[in-house]
Amino acid sequence: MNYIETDGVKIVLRNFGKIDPLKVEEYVARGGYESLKKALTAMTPEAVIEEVKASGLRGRGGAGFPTGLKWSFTKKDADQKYIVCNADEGEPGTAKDRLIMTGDPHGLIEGMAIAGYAIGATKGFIYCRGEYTTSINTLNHAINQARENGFLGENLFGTDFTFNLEVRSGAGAYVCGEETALIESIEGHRGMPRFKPPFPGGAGLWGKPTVVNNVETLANVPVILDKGADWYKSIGTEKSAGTKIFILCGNLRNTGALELPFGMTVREVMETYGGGLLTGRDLQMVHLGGAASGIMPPALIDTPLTYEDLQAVGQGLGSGVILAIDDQKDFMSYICSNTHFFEHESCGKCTPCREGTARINEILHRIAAGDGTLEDLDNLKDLGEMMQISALCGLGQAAPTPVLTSLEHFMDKYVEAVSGKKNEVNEEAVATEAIHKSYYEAAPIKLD
Amino acid sequence: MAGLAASFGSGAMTNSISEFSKAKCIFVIGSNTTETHPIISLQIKKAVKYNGAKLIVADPRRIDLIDFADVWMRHKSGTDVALFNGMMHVILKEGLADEEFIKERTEKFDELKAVVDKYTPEYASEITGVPAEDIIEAARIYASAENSSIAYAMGITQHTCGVDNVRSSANLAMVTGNMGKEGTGVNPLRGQNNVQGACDMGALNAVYTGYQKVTLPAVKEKFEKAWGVEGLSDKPGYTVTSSFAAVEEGKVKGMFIMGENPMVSDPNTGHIEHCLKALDFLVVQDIFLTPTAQLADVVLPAATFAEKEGTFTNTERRVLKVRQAINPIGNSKPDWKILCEIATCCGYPMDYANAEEIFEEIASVTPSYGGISYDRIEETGGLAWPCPTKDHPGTKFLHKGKFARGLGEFKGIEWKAPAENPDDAYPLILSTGRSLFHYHTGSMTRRAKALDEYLPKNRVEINPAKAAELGIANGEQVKISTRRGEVVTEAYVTERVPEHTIFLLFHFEEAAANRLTNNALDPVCGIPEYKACAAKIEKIS
Amino acid sequence: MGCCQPIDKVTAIVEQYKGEKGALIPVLHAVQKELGYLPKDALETIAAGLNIPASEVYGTTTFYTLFSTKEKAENIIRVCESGPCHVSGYQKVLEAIKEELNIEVGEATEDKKFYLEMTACLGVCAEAPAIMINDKTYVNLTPEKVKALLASF
Amino acid sequence: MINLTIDGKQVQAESGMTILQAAKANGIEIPTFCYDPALSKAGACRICVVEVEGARLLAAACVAPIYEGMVVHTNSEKVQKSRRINLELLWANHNQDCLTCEKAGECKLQELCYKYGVTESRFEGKKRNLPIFDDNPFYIRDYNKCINCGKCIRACQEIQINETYDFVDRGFNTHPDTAYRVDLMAKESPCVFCGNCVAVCPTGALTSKINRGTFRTWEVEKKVKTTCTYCGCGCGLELNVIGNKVVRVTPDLSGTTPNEHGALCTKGRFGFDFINREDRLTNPLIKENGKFRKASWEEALDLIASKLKGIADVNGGNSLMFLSSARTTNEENYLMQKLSRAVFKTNNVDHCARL
Repeated sequence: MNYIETDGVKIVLRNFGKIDPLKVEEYVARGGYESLKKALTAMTPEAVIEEVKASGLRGRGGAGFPTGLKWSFTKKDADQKYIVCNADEGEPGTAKDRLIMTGDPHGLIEGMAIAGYAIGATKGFIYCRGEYTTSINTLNHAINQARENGFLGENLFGTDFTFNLEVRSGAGAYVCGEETALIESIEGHRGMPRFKPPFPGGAGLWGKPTVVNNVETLANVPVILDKGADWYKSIGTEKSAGTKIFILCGNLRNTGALELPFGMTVREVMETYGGGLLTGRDLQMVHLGGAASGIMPPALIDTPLTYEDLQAVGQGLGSGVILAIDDQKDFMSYICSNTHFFEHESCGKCTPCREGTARINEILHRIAAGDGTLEDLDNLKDLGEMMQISALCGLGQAAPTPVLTSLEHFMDKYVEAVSGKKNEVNEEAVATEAIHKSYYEAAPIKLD
Repeated sequence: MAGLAASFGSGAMTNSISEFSKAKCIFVIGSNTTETHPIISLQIKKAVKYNGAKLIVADPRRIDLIDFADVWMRHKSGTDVALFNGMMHVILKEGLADEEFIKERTEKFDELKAVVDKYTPEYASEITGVPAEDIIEAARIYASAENSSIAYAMGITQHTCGVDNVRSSANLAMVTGNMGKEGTGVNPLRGQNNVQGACDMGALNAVYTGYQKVTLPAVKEKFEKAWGVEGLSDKPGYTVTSSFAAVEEGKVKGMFIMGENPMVSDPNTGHIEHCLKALDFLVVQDIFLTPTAQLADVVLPAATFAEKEGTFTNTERRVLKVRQAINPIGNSKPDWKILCEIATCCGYPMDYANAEEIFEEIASVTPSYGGISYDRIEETGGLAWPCPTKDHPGTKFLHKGKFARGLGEFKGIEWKAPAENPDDAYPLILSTGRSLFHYHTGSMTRRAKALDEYLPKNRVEINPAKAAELGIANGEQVKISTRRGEVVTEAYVTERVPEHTIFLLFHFEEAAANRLTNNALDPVCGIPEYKACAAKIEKIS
Repeated sequence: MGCCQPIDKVTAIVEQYKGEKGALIPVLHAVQKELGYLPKDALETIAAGLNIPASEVYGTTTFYTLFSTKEKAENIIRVCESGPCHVSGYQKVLEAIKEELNIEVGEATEDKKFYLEMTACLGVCAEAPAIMINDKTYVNLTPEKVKALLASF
Repeated sequence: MINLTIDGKQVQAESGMTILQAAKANGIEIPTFCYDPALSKAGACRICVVEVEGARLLAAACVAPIYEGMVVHTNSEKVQKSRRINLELLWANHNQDCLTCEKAGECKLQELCYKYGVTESRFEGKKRNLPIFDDNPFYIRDYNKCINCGKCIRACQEIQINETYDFVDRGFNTHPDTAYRVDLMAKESPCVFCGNCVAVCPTGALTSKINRGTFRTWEVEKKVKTTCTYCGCGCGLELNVIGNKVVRVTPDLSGTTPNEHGALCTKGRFGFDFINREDRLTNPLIKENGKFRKASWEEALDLIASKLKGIADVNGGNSLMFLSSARTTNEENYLMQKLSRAVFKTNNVDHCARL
């Protein structure tokens, strides 16, 4: 993955490229595991939670829930609790957790141990995408090193705190990025989300109180303890404290991942670090935040990249993807690739998502093929809005977002598509549809 | 049920069906529960799967319940007493007995101790073929659990030592104090839908309703008064099985059979046929022209349970309502109506307007049913006896605080070999039993389309090693013979049976297992030895 | 699975994980790594060994796209079709693979050397388009590059 | 007790209840598909969604707990719209052969489409296209009518505990099936054909095969609660009657029967077609010269009375044997022993308890 160097402050990528991730001593040499030591020897679990709360750290997986608050909601009395790291980085366009896991695995491990101490968990799991074989290998290597060096295991730093960590590999299911589906998957089941409540903090993995945090979230924690909540809060904006990894991709001159404080606008980031679009191209749209986030029209790209500013314009930060799409790309074809993704990744448990993602995809392919009607657009809106409020989990609730936001901002393109003549169909769209179709025909596997 | 009555003073299932799911240990012996009592097996499986209970199964066959078992003791057919004694030996030796219970609630413990003493796990293992360590583990699990329940069925009772087996199970429960509490007890799972009720109603040779002995003068007097007759007999009569011997001897000349099919259900069919044909007069009342009915002089058409009102008492002693759904088919009549008409024709008018009136009479002469009425059954869904008064809620489990007979009685029991053992001529043990898909003699289920399509014919289970030795392949026709007869059927080669045992279902009149079985009886209760007789099996070329 | 050897390997894997909580998915991974796919008798051995109902083992296996109950091929090609690869032209790369190997998506080459399927994001979006062959990810592909890549196998 | 408002009504409900339970306790019905009080909760079908004031999302009433001061609308415009779309989605992926479907009249999907006025779906398109599994004598599985409520799976896991099914595949292709997709009769299948899955299925996906095509559900005139005549469990069940015929068995869900959740075994559910069999005995028969002939009741009873009395008069009552039956009722067993004892003064009465 391309890494784009910036001048600003680095938190989760502070060690990226500066240490050999396979050498724990290099991490230690840069102050590694000092925060864990500080937490265990000089702070109560409550104080750790308070510090994280005060820092304003919010979940980096996409939902942006305040991390300290989540920790404080963990059920107090329980014989066993778990801290789980969500490393099922499946959001298309997202490649941030991979950077941390392969570039600075001990930063994550230390963050998890601190989180475990804060909530009273003695066991942690890192649930990593099955496709990320390098990350899994690196993490396992790092965990062994940490254990050998007394950063994991029993009586850490001479205290009575014990913490063990295990990596579990996913097996190809985007929905396992949803925390309860992830828990189901660790338990060895189909990754189908649970209804909430109970929330994992009350009854999670094997029914025990469990906190699930994203890789990037946890990687922030050692730095927060090291430099203090006030320092952390001073970075970014009031409601979006700290830094965020953004991934520039799509039709930009430069693509890659970079860590920036919250607050730059989409345009600034694309132009400063992405080098803008290729010569002669115009921006058609930005798919910001990942497949489950909104489609941003060029008119909104001066919005600052913060939770609050994006929310105000009906958009979301998601996982930090900035996918720029230029005017050479077929609009419907892109939307179709997105809806196809959700149909494929729906777990099938709840009706709105199982049936709804398939129907949205079907209607859009129909529109792309020139067979759509104006009623289809109304139906898409009805269905999408129903899914947003009625689906069981975040996947089904978010799946229609790109469609609904693009209907809002690009109605002209839809109208054009449904009123266009069939013989003027874009070749790219037809090709995409053919690929998707063959995919489905191959999908059901029947044993002889 | 004579065994339990002797030990506890009452011969029924001590606890209720729903309590199985509340037990922390269940010991199933001689019951293929998933097939013979499917709904009870759900409670057992639930206990194991969802409530953390331990399950011990003792069965020569690899029955489905073993999938749920913590310990499976594959004991040789007919060695149950030795198995029980072995477990009790371990319990006593390891100090796992409930001393206080033994002291407060039981008697004759020393007698038991004296016998059990020599049944070391090794000795018990020698007899039963179960590894000593399994006997030890089973004993520990059973004795250590918070509450342990024993369930058994015909696999325990259908032996010449059936009463010994039952009393041994009672010994085990009492030694560990697993009596008179929720989720404990000794629980005979009754095979037929109303076998408990038929016993409760005094359809037995020695007792009136509620097990009131015919030999007691006060009881005799009570019934004479209630029925308005004089000269009721105070001598026990024949049992089913002894009555056939009496027919042979010319002592019994007429027989009235209601809803029974001894030509298929009773051991040694050849002998039964001979006896039925020797009768001067045979009446059979049934819903179909069964093999037994075919031998009758007069056949009376009865209505099915769907065509009449009444009550059944299920295996947990609970009196349940049977309600009429349709009118009797053709000119058939409910059995009770036919019986009333026969009695009336014989000069003793019975003029009950409906089944409820009969039940009211039952309640009036039967203390344990005294508080039960149709109205109360409707209200509650069913009451378990004893329910002596109108305000009594019924009894979920028996012997709470005190046994029906006062103190529970231990009995030291030595193991005895089955009546007929394999020899050179008949080298295998033949065991018989039921399938989930058929019921008893099959007169109903063989006529249920789906059930008969699923299992249209009998088959004999034979172990793969034995089958290989005899050159028998799965699905091949084989002839099974015993000293009493032979049956041709299909071989089903399966690990379900141990090497020296073959297993045959008894539902099929065309391959009737009871042409083969032994009519040797338990000396106390007269139950035949269906579960073990010597047999041989040959391939038919 | 004509010979008894592979199933012994499955048994050994199951033994290694016995008693571990949530062992099913790690076991499925390990067995698939060993056998290349998850045949029925392997699943039966896993179900019996881990004491998990066969229906659950099978249901779980079919849920995850990385698990396969049928034999695919020596090398599995997964072409990313997510947004960034889409706008970076994965379609041309896919066409090149199909043309080179003469197979469609969901098919194996006749010599069972390659099997072609699609995948969601591989997490290398700044270097799209990307594909995975077995455990390795290849990025910044063009039709020419991918043809050369296939030739190297 | 918790105070809340449901559809404008101030109500009280027990703490720990779900919205569905609280509504039901107060006489408000909320439609469900995947909910069954006997089974663990799924929260999957989303047909029970309701509007909770202050919440961004609709809540699934079957799993959402109530809280003090909660304000719930079970039938608001938003809720109705969601349910209608939900039904349209299910309908679009349904084998729409209601005319000949066994379940017609008792189908939950049909009922709710009727109630919510869903006459067609705006989302017609591809459909699940699986073969119809007609692989056993007891029931037929047509997953093209399955709405993925998962109750069959849970019934087999939690009530029958044979664990025959689970969901297989993912997303749009998800449906219940056996391990390895084997037939129910295959040796790998733990199915024992209890039909507890059929009993909980809300649609025509799982239907009984016996009596298929012979009656419509609405023709059932009455359902008579009674006690099963197979084995000693004493399960409660309902005999469904048309005319003078028992056409099928449905579970007794009154909760007071010995069989928890109305569970039945294969015999109790599929074993009663013997009742109306052609070869039932319908008249008394008297044997003459080795052959039976039809007789009137009077003739048969007179013959029996005279023969029994004759034998007793000559040889004493003890020369008669009365075999009662563990399959008949208590009342009948009582009369049988009374007949032998009171009329013929013999204790020669017994039944097959030992067999």
